Amino acid sequence: MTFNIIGSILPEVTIAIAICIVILVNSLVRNASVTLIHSLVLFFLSFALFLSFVSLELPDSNIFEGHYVIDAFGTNLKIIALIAAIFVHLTSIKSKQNIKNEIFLIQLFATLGVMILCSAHNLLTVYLGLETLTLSMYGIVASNRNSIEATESAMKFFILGAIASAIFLYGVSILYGVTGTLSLDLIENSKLLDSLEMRIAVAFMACGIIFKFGAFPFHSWVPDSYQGSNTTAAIYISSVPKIGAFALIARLFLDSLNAISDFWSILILSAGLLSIIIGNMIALVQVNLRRMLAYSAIGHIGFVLLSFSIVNPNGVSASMTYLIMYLIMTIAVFALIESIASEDHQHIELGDLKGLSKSHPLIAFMLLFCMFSMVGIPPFIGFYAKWIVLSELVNNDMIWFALIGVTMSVIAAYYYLRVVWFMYFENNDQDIENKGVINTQSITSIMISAMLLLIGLYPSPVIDYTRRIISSFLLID
Amino acid sequence: MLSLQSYLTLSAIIFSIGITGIVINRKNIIIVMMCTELLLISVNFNFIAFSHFMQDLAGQIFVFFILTVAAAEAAIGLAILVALYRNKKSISVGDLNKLRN
Amino acid sequence: MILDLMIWSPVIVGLILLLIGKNTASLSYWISLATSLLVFGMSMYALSMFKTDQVGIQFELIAPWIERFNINYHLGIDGISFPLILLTTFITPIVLLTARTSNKINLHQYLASFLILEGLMIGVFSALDAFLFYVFWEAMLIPMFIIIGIWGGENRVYATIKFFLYTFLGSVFMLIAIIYLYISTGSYSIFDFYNLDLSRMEQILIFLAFLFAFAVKIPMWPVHTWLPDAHVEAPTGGSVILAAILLKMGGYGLLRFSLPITPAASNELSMLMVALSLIAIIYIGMVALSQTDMKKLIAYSSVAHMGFVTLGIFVVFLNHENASIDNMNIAISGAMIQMISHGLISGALFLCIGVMYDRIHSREINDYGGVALSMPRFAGLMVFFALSNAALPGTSGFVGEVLVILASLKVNFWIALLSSTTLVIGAAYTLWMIKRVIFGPITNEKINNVRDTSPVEFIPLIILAFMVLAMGVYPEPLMKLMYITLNDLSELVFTGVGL
Amino acid sequence: MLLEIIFYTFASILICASLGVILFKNPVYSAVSLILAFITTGMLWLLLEAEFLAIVLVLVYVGAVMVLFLFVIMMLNIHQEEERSGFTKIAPIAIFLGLVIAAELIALYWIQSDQFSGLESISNSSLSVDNTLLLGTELFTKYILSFEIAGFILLLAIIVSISLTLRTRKNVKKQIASDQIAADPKQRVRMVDIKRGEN
Amino acid sequence: MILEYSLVALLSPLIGGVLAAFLGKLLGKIFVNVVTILGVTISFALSIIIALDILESSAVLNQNIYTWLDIGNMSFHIGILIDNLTASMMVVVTFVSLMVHVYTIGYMQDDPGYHRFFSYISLFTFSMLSLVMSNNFLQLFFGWEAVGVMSYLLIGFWFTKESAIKANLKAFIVNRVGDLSLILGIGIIFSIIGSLDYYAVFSQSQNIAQTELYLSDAWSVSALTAACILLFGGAMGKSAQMPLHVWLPDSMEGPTPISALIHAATMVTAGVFLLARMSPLFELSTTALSFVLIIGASTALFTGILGLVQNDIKRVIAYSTLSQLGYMVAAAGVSAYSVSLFHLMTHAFFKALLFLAAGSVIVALHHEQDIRKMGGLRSKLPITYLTFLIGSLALIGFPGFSGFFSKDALIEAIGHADILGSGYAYASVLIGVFITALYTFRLFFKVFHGAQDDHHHAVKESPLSITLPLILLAIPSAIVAWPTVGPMVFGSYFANSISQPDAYQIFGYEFTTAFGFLVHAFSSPVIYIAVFGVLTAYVLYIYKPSILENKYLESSFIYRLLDNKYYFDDIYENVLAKKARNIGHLLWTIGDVKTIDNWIVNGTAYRIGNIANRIKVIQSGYIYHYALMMILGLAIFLGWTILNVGVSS
Repeated sequence: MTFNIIGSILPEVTIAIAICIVILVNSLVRNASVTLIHSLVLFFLSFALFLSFVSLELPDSNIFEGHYVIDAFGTNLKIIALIAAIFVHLTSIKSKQNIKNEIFLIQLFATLGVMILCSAHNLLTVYLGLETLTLSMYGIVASNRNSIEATESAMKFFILGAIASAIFLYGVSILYGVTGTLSLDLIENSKLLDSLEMRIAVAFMACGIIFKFGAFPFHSWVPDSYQGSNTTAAIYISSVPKIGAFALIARLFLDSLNAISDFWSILILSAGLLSIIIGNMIALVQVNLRRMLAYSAIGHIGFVLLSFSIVNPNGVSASMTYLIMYLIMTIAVFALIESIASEDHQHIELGDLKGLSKSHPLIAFMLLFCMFSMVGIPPFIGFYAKWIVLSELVNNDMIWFALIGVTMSVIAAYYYLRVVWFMYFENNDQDIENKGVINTQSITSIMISAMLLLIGLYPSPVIDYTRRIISSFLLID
Repeated sequence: MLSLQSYLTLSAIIFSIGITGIVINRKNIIIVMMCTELLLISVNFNFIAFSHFMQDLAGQIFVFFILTVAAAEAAIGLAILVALYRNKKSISVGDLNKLRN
Repeated sequence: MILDLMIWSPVIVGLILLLIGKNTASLSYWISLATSLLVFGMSMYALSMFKTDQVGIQFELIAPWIERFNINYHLGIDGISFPLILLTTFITPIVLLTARTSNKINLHQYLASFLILEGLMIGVFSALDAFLFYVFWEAMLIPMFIIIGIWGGENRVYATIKFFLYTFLGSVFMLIAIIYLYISTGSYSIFDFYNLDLSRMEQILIFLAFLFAFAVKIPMWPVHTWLPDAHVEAPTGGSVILAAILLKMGGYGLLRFSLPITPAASNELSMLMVALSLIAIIYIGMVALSQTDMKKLIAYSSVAHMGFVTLGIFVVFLNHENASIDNMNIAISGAMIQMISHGLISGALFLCIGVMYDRIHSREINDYGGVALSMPRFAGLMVFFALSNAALPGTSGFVGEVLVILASLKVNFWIALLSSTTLVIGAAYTLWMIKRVIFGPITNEKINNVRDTSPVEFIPLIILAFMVLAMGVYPEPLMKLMYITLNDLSELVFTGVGL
Repeated sequence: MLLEIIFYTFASILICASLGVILFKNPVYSAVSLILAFITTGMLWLLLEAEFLAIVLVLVYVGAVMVLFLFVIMMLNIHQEEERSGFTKIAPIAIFLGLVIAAELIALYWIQSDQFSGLESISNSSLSVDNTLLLGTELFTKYILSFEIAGFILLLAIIVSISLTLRTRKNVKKQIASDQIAADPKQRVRMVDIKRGEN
Repeated sequence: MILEYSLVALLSPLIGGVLAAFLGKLLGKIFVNVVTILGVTISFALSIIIALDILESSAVLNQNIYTWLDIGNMSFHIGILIDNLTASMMVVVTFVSLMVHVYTIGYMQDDPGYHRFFSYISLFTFSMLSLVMSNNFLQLFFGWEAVGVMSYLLIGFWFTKESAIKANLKAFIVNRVGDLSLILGIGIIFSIIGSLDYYAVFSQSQNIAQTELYLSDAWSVSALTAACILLFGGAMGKSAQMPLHVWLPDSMEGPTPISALIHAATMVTAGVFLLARMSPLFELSTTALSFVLIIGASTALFTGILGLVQNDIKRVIAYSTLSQLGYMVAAAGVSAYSVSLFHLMTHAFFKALLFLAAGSVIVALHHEQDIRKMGGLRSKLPITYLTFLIGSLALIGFPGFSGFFSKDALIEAIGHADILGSGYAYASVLIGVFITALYTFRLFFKVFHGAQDDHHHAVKESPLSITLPLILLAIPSAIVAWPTVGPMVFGSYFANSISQPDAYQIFGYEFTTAFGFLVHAFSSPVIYIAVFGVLTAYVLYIYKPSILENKYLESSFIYRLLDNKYYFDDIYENVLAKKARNIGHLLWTIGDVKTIDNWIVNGTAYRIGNIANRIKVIQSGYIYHYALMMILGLAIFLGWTILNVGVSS
């Protein structure tokens, strides 16, 4: 019995063990090199990934008194999260850097938090998973502790995060008061599901969830922390935590509160729509590359939420498809930026990209892929993401939202193209020499960028995959 | 007889005070952090009240964990604050605007 | 299979060149030229296999792509798309051939962009799945964006962003329309769309959504303003491709999508379309009169000439009493021929301007004069193309326009009268330019010292001139290629309209 | 009746203390206010028969967290009042919003709800086991997973706090244990040939 | 056999021209001369053969050569139609062309564009032949535009001359206006008949006549009248009828040989040919005929008057050409197509002669064209003088010369007409006769007689290549009418190609012989008016030139009106052309740049940027703003929830 339980949560256990080992290594081994830490982290992440694949075979089960659930949906999300985390780690490999080893440790905590969120089936577990994630994110953002920007953004993030988690908790408390239970299964069966109290609780919780996604109006932390932290941190917080948020919204709202989906879908819808509009509009006038990407991320998340608010399996799987493709794009973009950012020059303004096509031709070319993908130009995956969401919107008589979405995409195209324009159409006044240093990091970032095109040429697997996961998830419960 | 509503109302008032405090505060960050503690108190209040009135222990357990996490959160928050202060020599809310559009 | 090869071989060669061509400009040049010629050879082979007496799609190829949405990798050609593919495969080697006439940074990228563009353009014309069509349609923007942006003139950034945003804005609405059609039919196949029974309102909305995309590409007034900018800033090759092929996609789209899918809306909105076409012909013609930049002038003339395409496509619906399949055939044949012919002529004119620009580095008409003295061979060709542009009988420029005018006379005298003013206006702006540039005394001493065309410049022009002349003197082979399909289309549309 | 008096007294103090937290100009006062609020809260929780949590609140919060707060305030020496510009501009909106949210919640609790008014306050004394024992039992059986996660959260907090604030000052002599352990005689002692006559 | 002959006749100038164009520079002048002249000679010889053959058999050849375009039920062909009309046009065209070719050898000797010129005129000959030999409207239009282009190129032959390239542009544009009308006329016919073949159309001409062309719901006109007037519009352009005549005088900027070939003998008569060719249609519409008559007569009179005040030797002849074209068109207007064609033929000879002779003068005087600087050249240029005199006499219709027969017949025909406007036309042409004589002999006297000018010393007669064509042209100018007037005007020569009322009815006179006609003519006023005109010229320019040295005359309104050519040029250039460019500029700057680009396109972008700049302040960097935003969001969510559910429940 016990072994079965442990067996079911082996991926999480692996990460937990990894945390302990890394702590030990980091403190006991004299001058533990980055490479060593990296290798350890990578090894454990890959091992956890492997175990997750193995546990796909396991039958669905509720463990820890129903606080934790092992099902295909959760495991698949874990797999995605782990893959994302692995890529993030790969892109952080840099020969020369002043990033402290702790950041990788804290990232492990965050990954653990996401994994807990993927499987949590009790509001308490959800809360703890969420806090594991959130607290680690504070640490990640602040990890560049000697930088004013990093600490400032971490401080803001912390305050806002604390407010958000308090708001979320307030919702949970009312939910608890209404239903008398913390278990997601039992909430579903509550007779008061359709009451006003319930809706108030859901509204509170929705705020918390939207904050985690980083969507309007709970988005304020996103630009500051993307810009303030170093790129390694930005890659992480822009990618993996979104999966946790998705798991959260899926388990809590889609599954347990499906009965009042017509209520919460409107909250999610409005947040999504406003995110698309506000995010893209503000991104237009940004000069800092990471800040611009942050706003663009808000816009992308808007699409995810918009599609999620359709609620039916098609809509949700479209939302998940968008999320996955967004992850690939965002990791690729940040990885490329990371690989051109020098140590003393972390804050890349658009102007710094001038002449990139000459100094780093390959990186520039891949960044071009990314930008067109973000715009939503085929055959890159960004297009399929947009298209599948638009399809579902049109299919569900939300054609006006689709029109707003595409219009904003056109506006968004401007600022994405600006990146291309600076890279290719402007010449750097100073040095025009090929600095194309090929290192592990560049190779990784190029690999990921190439995925944009490759998946773009044959997107069926991703589309079918999400569809399968979501439909199994919604049918089981 | 004290009704559940009394407790909930008290909690709601504290929640509002906390949330207002965050916004109107122009002093230093540390007070903002105290306000978030106020928010948590109000949440805890809710849980305990519900727990008591419904005779269900889960609420109290939840509060226990909230207290734990809040302590951890406070530690992290203060650590960030200290780091910030070292860099900026100020923790005034008004000075915290290097990052903006 | 041959379509597959035609699409993907230039794309793949292009990508390879991008990656490895850095220090081998000369080799890349020959490789790219060889590839494009190979594609041209393939299109010739396809021409030899093409059955002109057969209704429907030939060289069809279908394979599942995204099964969940019933999207197929579905290619095929018929009499509408094949001539345009031939145009593409014909123009691209010419553009590549002239790629080295002026110094360019990163030549391999330039060549690769054109190769990729070629593949994608062929893809647009041969895609029979609306989704696939859209993918090609949009993907094409990327190389074009790059071409104008990197190798363009002073103001290239503005032009290229404008070009991109304009066309992108146009096409996203088309995407929504395509999705809507998919939801109605459960398939992305264009031919399934044809059989759809749409309500009046649906038709109109879908028509407008498609129209926006196509109108920008054609470009129709008032969404044409990207074109002069794009043309002016684009490098010669870019202008040629833009004028010769990209603009044709709009017309192709109207014939492939708008007419058969939404015949009733086409019928209902024909007044609007004809009005816009006439505005394009007259208004833009007048605007062209006042241009001082040669490329701008030709760009505006492109808009005016493309006005005949849209006029030809929609004019027949205006007068139901006189509408007949025959007249429709004449009108849309005119539109098709006009597209091909405009592709040849405007491409050639842009090449000519490129030849001059390479020497004098100016596009201003005022900087020229007396080019005929120092470059007689070139001047002769330029005058020839200018006259073709002014729709001189015996050149291809005449055929399309006269057919459209003849068809519109059957519909309404005034439309014909207004459209045929292009004979005067077109001649005025083209020959006015010729007068100032080619003729006259030499005012700019730089012109004294220029040499006449080199073989690399001369050969493409002479080939184009031959084609223009051949099409003007004997357009029947081209017509034969298209007739069955066009007739089929006319019948389909007439049934749809209920005539 | 007594309960009501106690409740309202403490509730008033709590509200005042909360207001104090946000209104005092000196952060030390705010902190002390917050301590007061915590203590009051503990009192009120006792009313709700959550003895363990009440004590934990006072012990952990007042005893540890708030001391930490005060420590930081003292350490950073930030007791003086800072600028308050722009206060008037945004404050009315904030206060209005606070009132709106409070009103919304109170309206929810008092007007709409059958759920909240239907519950009666029942004394725990009927149960044979005391609150702390019950909590403990639950915590280590049903909530073991949560407990473990909480442990990790605390670990996380430790690591983050240390990594953010630990400074190895330069020019300060101190013992580095790992270096000492790793010390190797070969590196420490250098055999030098001293040539005669050079010194 | 005729088909092959005609094909060869058609294509040999083309081949010659193309060879000269592509290989001329390489292989030299001799080669150019040989290929082009050979081409035209072959063409001429075959034309003669064809003409003789058809004279004998009267068999019309109507043969499609290939299908140009085939759209379903409708086909457009390229084909050849040989009847008497075509045959005589071919002879005239190839003959004049041949003469001009020969003449050019001497005239253009030192020009750097020698081979280009030969290539152009050969190609022109081809174009003109394809125009006249066409058997359908489309091909007619081909030829029509092709001759226009060749004319464009030839007028601008000296392309470094600003005036030349201005003139050629003007010529092309004005012609295009006519062509626009022509294509619309063709289009109307096509839209009714569904075919463009002459015979198919003519056989169904009644069909057209019965069709109404709706210009609006309420307003319809007869399709036939509309088509005819539009077709005539084309003719007005090519044949330079008022008000589209302005290009012809300016076209004298081109080398003289082409003034003779294109702007006197062949191309400008295409309009007349068109009228004759379309006679089956025109005959069905008196309205159209009246229109033709009035335009023609006006041109005949008013452009002739302009010839009086010109001082450029070629321009005088050009205005005379205009006037003569007016005569021809007017004759067509009274259905006397055969007379019109007859005048066309005679005019081709004597006008080409006059031009070439003028060219000879110009060459002799080293490209001096101003007649005020000429005088007394009679002795220095004897051959030129003589031939010029013959031409002039033919032009004014001096009895016995070819021009006499044609012009007299023509005036007679107009006099006998009774359609609308015929009275006006008759008066016009009679006054025209006087004017013609006056300006012709004004020119003649001023150039060859009068005081000898000192400017030109080394004046000597032109070489043989120039004088030979003069002589060869002088012969037909003098005598060609004698044998031809009978069959062409009064006989049934054109019966297979022209539909006109019986020739006798036009004149009310029985023709016996040419001589009889000559005698008969003395009973009409024409001869006397002409002689009076010559005398007036003698008095004014030789006997008492002082009459004209009158200050008052030069400042008079009429003089200014004439000097400015009735202000047509001013109106076209300063009003129409300039306005068009101004409007274009306005449309561009206001419509395109300001409204569409700046206001709509960039304006939208700007406004979006503006909005973005406004929105971006929400991210002020201050944490309380961020918090406020969150709380606002929360409050709205809660408020909405309560309101929504509260209201619904």
